[in-house]
This record gives sequence, C-alpha cells and structure tokens, in this order.
Amino acid sequence: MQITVHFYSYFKELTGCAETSEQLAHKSTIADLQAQLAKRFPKLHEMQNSTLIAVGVEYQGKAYELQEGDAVSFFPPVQGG
Amino acid sequence: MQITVHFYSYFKELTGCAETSEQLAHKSTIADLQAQLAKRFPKLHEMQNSTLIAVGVEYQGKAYELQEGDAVSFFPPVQGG
Amino acid sequence: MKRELTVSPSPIDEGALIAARKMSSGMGAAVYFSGVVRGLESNEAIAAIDYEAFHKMAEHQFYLLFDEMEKRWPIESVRLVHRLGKVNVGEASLWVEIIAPHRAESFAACQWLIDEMKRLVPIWKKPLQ
Amino acid sequence: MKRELTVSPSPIDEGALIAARKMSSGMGAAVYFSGVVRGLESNEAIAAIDYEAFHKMAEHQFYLLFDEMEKRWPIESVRLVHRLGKVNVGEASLWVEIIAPHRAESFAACQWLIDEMKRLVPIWKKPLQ
Repeated sequence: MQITVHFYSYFKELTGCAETSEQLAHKSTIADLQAQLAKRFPKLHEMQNSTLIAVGVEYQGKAYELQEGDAVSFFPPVQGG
Repeated sequence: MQITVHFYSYFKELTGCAETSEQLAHKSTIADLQAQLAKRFPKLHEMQNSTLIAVGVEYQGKAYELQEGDAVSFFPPVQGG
Repeated sequence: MKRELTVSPSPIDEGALIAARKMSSGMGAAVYFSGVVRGLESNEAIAAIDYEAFHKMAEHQFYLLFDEMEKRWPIESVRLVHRLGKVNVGEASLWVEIIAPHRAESFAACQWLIDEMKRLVPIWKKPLQ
Repeated sequence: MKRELTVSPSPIDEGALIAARKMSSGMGAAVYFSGVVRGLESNEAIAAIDYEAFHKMAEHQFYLLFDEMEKRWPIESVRLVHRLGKVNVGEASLWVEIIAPHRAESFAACQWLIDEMKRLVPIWKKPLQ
C-alpha cells in the first residue's frame, strides 16, 4: 500500500524534502514506516526520540496500523506562542 | 490629645457618621480608642473581629500608640475588584 | 519597574489603554485582567455596583503592592485602573496589565496583585438595584 | 462555550478584538494574554520569528483543547489568534481571551490552554536575523 509522508520544521532540512511517499506491506505500523525511512533519512532517524507523529490531524503512536492512503506527518517538538 | 476618627463603607451606617473626634489620654493605644468608641457606637463594637484599622494610610494593630493629630480609620474587610 | 495607577470614576477605555502599551524588546508577555460587574451579586439581580474608596490610602496600598511585586518578579511595567462610584453591569471596574519577559511571571504577578488588592486596598462595593 | 480561532499571517489587532468583546451579564472576568516576539532568542539578537504550522492539524488540535477546556471550567467564550509567517520583534504572535464568571477559572483556563498549545499544536518557529 502507498502512504504519503510529510515533514515539518527542520525535519524538512534533515530529509531534504517536505513530502514523500512510501510503499509498505499490508498491516504495516508506524514503527515499520519509521524503520523504512531510517535507511533513506539517517538524520531523521537520529531524531527519533524527539519525533512527534500524526496520521491525518491526530497524534498516533508507533504501534498504529497504517491504511492505504494515510498521510503521516513527522515533526519535532512544537513551539507555538 | 485629640484624634480624628473616620469610618468607611457600612461602618458609616453603623455609627451614623463618617468622621468624629475623640479626646484621649497621652500614650493611649488603638485598643484604648476602640474601648472608648465602643460606648458611643455599640454596633461598631460588635464588628470588632472583622474591623480593619489604619492610622493615616498605613494599617496598624491594636497596640499602636496614638499621637496628637493622628487620623484613625475603621473599616470592614475590603472588596476591591 | 514602571507603574501607572488610576483610581477614578472615569470609565475604563481598554482599547485606548492597549493602544498605549509600551514594551521593550526584551519583553515577551503581556497579561491583562478585566474585572466586569456581573448582573448577580449574592444571587440577587443588580443593576450596578457603587465603589467607595479611602482614596489616599488605596493609592498608597497599591504602590506598596507594586514595590513588593517588583521584588518578587522581573516585571517591566504594571498599569492598574480601578473605577469608583457607580459602575453598571457589563462595565469593567478593574483593569490590570502586567508586562514581563515571560508568560509564567506575568500570570503569577497579575494573580498575586489582584489577590493582595482584595486583601489590602481599601475599596468597598455596594450593589445597586 | 463560544470559540473563535484564527491561525493566519495577518497582524493581530488587539484593539479591534477587545472592541468586539461579548460577555453575558453573568460573566465577571476576562483574561488576555499577548505573546510578543522578543529581541533575543537563545541569547542571540533576532529581528523576527518565522512561524510555520501544519495548518489543518493545528486548527484541529486547538479545537480539541477547547473541547477539553470546556469540560474543565465554566468558560463562556474563548478567542485565540496565532500568527504565521514572519512576525517582527515587538509584534504579538499569540493573543488569547478567556471569558468566565470568575477570575480564578479564567486565569487557570488561560494558562492551561497555552501550556497545552505548546505541547500539542503543530506550530514551529525559526528565528530570523
């Protein structure tokens, strides 16, 4: 299945892109997606302990099971105000 | 010595006046002044546990030793805001 | 710490006060509190509150509180307006502005100042039907 | 609880926002917070901050916070404005208004909302020299 991936803030600099798409096996989780992205984006992988993850507009954890067409966002700690 | 006494808020209703003056012996304290006022203003006396007392623009306690010309104010708990 | 205190019967023009705000470039936080006369006092409908002050002492006690506030927090400026006389339901009787480097101290100082005012500043209210 | 949320690059006109305030007669407290861009960020002089948002998620997360706030406190109304894009030093990037019956809940809700925003709402800043 195909998943759209978005990066925000300085994660765009770390990956060199704002958006990409990944092919994943059926029933893959966010953790699986992260493992796959780690190979392409080692600098993103280094930030994994401070990475926030959303699917659509909701926060989700690493165990979240992805579905075809999901838009997953990775971003650093937020800083509004 | 002569002391000016002011009442504020509903203490004016309790005493029927906004201002009065009292003759006191030299070295009299606020407690002495209160005892003297209690005779004239029994309704004021009833409120003594919730009475705030100032000399000039500073709060003072019952042991404060008054001086000729002092302006003493008696008032109920404040309610600004 | 800059101080600006107004204890007077004039209506509080919050827009004009905001427009006159001055903050140096190190300041990141402005907190405001507007206390507005409610239509109920002790569960009875009222039309207004009449505020009475021991004016000279009220100002003195406010300045003492400003002195103490300055010792406790790195506040750049405080402005406080308290109305006297008749204040109708829906009108502001109290307006406070605290300007500080950061949010935490601006909120803490503003709440402390109002708490202390309610304990120490000789102003009283009488509900008017 | 009434909600009004603006996440946009437009400057925040605090005077106009105050002038548009609506409070029912049971409300006694309005608290405001203005967050202003400081001239120093991590001890370095800056000229502005560039705010980036995941816009759709930011709005959604703000509304989730408003829902939660309504459960916790008897708030009549919340208005929140967050700027995006370049905000110069001395300009407000955040403006919040909370209207409630009493002071304590208005302060508590306002502080809670800003704390939670800083934890959950996807907005980021980049200092500009």
